[in-house]
Amino acid sequence: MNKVVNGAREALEGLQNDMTLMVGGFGLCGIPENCISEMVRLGVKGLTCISNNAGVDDFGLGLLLDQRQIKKMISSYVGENAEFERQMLSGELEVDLIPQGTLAARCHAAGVGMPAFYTPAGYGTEVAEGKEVRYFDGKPHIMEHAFKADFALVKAWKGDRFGNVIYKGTARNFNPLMAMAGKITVVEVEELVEPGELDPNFIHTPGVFVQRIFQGVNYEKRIEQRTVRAKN
Amino acid sequence: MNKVVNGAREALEGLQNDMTLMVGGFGLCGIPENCISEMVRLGVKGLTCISNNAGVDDFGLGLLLDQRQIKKMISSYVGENAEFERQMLSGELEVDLIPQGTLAARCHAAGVGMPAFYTPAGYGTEVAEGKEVRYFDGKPHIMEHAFKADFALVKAWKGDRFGNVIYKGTARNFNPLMAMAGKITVVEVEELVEPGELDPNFIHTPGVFVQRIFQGVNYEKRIEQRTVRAKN
Amino acid sequence: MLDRNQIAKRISKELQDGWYVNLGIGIPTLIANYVPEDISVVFQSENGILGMGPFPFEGEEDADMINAGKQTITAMPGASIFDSATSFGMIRGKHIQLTVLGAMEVSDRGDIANWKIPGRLVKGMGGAMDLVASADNIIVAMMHTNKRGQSKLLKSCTLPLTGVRCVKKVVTNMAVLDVTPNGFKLLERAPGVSVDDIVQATEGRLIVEGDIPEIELD
Amino acid sequence: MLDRNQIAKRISKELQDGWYVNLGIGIPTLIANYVPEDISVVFQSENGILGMGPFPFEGEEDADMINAGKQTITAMPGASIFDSATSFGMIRGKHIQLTVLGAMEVSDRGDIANWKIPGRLVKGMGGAMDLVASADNIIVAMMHTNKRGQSKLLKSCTLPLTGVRCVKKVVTNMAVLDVTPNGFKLLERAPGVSVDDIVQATEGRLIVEGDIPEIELD
Repeated sequence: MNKVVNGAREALEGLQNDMTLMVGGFGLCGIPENCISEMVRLGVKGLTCISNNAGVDDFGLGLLLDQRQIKKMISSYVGENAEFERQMLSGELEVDLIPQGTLAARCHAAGVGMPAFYTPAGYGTEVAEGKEVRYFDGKPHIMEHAFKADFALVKAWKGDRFGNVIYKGTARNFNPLMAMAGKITVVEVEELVEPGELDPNFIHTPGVFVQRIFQGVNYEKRIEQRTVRAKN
Repeated sequence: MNKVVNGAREALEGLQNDMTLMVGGFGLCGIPENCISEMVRLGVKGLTCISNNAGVDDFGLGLLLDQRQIKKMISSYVGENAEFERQMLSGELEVDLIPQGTLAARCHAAGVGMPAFYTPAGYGTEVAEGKEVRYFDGKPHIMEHAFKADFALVKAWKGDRFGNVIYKGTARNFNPLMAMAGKITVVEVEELVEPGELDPNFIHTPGVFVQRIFQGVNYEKRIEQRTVRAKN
Repeated sequence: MLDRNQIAKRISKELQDGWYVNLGIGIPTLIANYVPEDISVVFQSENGILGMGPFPFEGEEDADMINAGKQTITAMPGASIFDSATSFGMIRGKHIQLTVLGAMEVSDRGDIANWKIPGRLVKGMGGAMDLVASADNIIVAMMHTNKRGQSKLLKSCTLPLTGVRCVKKVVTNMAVLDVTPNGFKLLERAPGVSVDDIVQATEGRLIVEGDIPEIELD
Repeated sequence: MLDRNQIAKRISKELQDGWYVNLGIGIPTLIANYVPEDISVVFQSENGILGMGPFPFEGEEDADMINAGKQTITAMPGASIFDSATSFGMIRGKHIQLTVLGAMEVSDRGDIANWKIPGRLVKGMGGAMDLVASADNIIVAMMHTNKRGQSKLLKSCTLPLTGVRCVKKVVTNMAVLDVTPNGFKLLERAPGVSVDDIVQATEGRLIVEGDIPEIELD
């Protein structure tokens, strides 16, 4: 068993216009930088991206927005870049804003074969419009559905050729959830290791969920809000 | 913050007759031996136990069955002990058999505040009787509800006084799910460590889910089916 | 009148030993600076960490360690890291004892609006809708009135809602108020602010009973 | 007629390189002994491990390492361990390419009964209902007839069902059959077993088209 491919180009084979993608990361933390660059190079258009955020003007999904490759964003928080705002206000870009926990749960549900579930998040708000409302223990909940995605693009720390991976720090975020949910899950890692090097007891994403894995290159890992305190 | 209590007696304070408990473990692997012994000593009666299995005649939940402390078992697979069979056939013991994945998902759902979800497991069988059926993508699913439990009794490998814990090998099984789901979650560990000793990146159950933790004693860790191959 | 830091300091008095706490962006973030020394609380950041510590020392920033505001952070001893589904599982599952959020409007039934102003650019609700729909204990930290002097404590919210009947307490620059079935109940007033000032600045139903003490900050 | 080991060996020919496979108790367990040398498959045990290896050497048993049959096991390099919810998440989410189960009865529509006999002690379905409701590729390994010589391949199951319309293939001591919309389709027959023998031993609708080859085991 060998899921290792030779870089982003091979990893994204089959990625086509108008597909739906899950893209891991929170802000610019834990985003699949190599896959994003490759998509810019490929020039695929009409993409629907399920991703918590939409990058900044010159990094992350902002690079795809800049080339007008994204038709629709499904996110919980966006608009940290000017081109995004312009496209949203002009109507070029569809934006579906959903609660962050619901976003996470809909990815997870897709991965674990649960087509629908009930959550209290969004009840009584415009998020609930058109959705089934149901009371459990006297409390209103709305029904939400699992996502579907042609590709899930995931960034991890280390992984082996069986596709077992671990994440580092809060770069974990949506990545393990999306890894479970893609029809084709692509993981780019900072370090490819041999099977057996990762402790079976501490695997974040078991290889069964992963179809393709490769060692990424030239990670920039940009920091959005550098906040520090002075050493005295 | 210190969730450490001084052994099983203190950990089970407030446990009363007729309560509903989740009890971790798969077979005899990863069961909370100290808590079970303490319940025998306490003599609490009328318990409803949510646990994948029901122990054997002289170990695990079998010890509680022997003292007729259990009113109802909610499990996926039982009957590996004679006293269980006798009580079930005589009608002394109520038994609710549910699919193993549904058992796991109902624990998980309780922990993460999802009151209900849809699963294909059990459709068309007696498990689905009286339950809502719904089609997603043309495939029938049944609605299942989150459990509720007064106590969750969990066995882990190592834990710190914040309640962060890790499990070892397949002794993990239902334990992390139940840990998330108890009104009061009690964890017994083989080794209590200082906060900071467990790598934050590899915690199986974050302390937020745990109310009480203690270092267990005298673990027997009995093996149900000792299968080996000869060394040549 | 309280300033932003004083609002945060007043809310810090609500903290209890052993609580897990989620602080929103803005004034709520400042609360971490005022945790009483004799208690220990654990801060959750909903992007996936419990036990968030202070900002890193200069030069020690780690791009893989950020909070929900995308700021670089550190982890305390005993911290744990997890994925976003588990993080919101903690929230929906009511494992977090206190959530403090900012708001644009709060109604006297406890509705909150803090994510969208029609006609303006909408950035999204982030985790706010999950937080307010789930937590049993929600405190709103905000100014009592907007820049035009209009009350933000209303009979009904005029902006799109983030959640309904969820806010338990409001701490503003003028007052501390509980949300009760009969409206806002005035508990404390800021130094130099009269009950009359608060009545004037509150559009929603306001209950004033007996003597209203001044907010104590120390 | 095939014996239990030969049934397992025949099923092992269905394995494909890179597949994740869940083997039930009984005959299915034996399949692990016959994986062709030129392919690599990963065995899942639904109590929470992928990459299950052989039994441990004597003296190296670990009470914390068991399979769903509660037998002591080892882990292969590249194994991973996870909780029961994740384990059945893999199953429901269709990440497991092949499930092989034993059965008491199979119907010609692909219904399966393998967990309960009314009047006898019921031990429970374990993970079987999740497996059959979820997997796209389910092979049943069983004897063609019961001890009284009655067919276990039926028009309709008489026992309480484990799952409906889910079985894709049946391998028995007498034959290999696909489950099609029109019933069992005979693919191969065991050495020494005639088509007529199989017709006699099959109560459900049986399709026999053309020449039926003998099962090849090597």
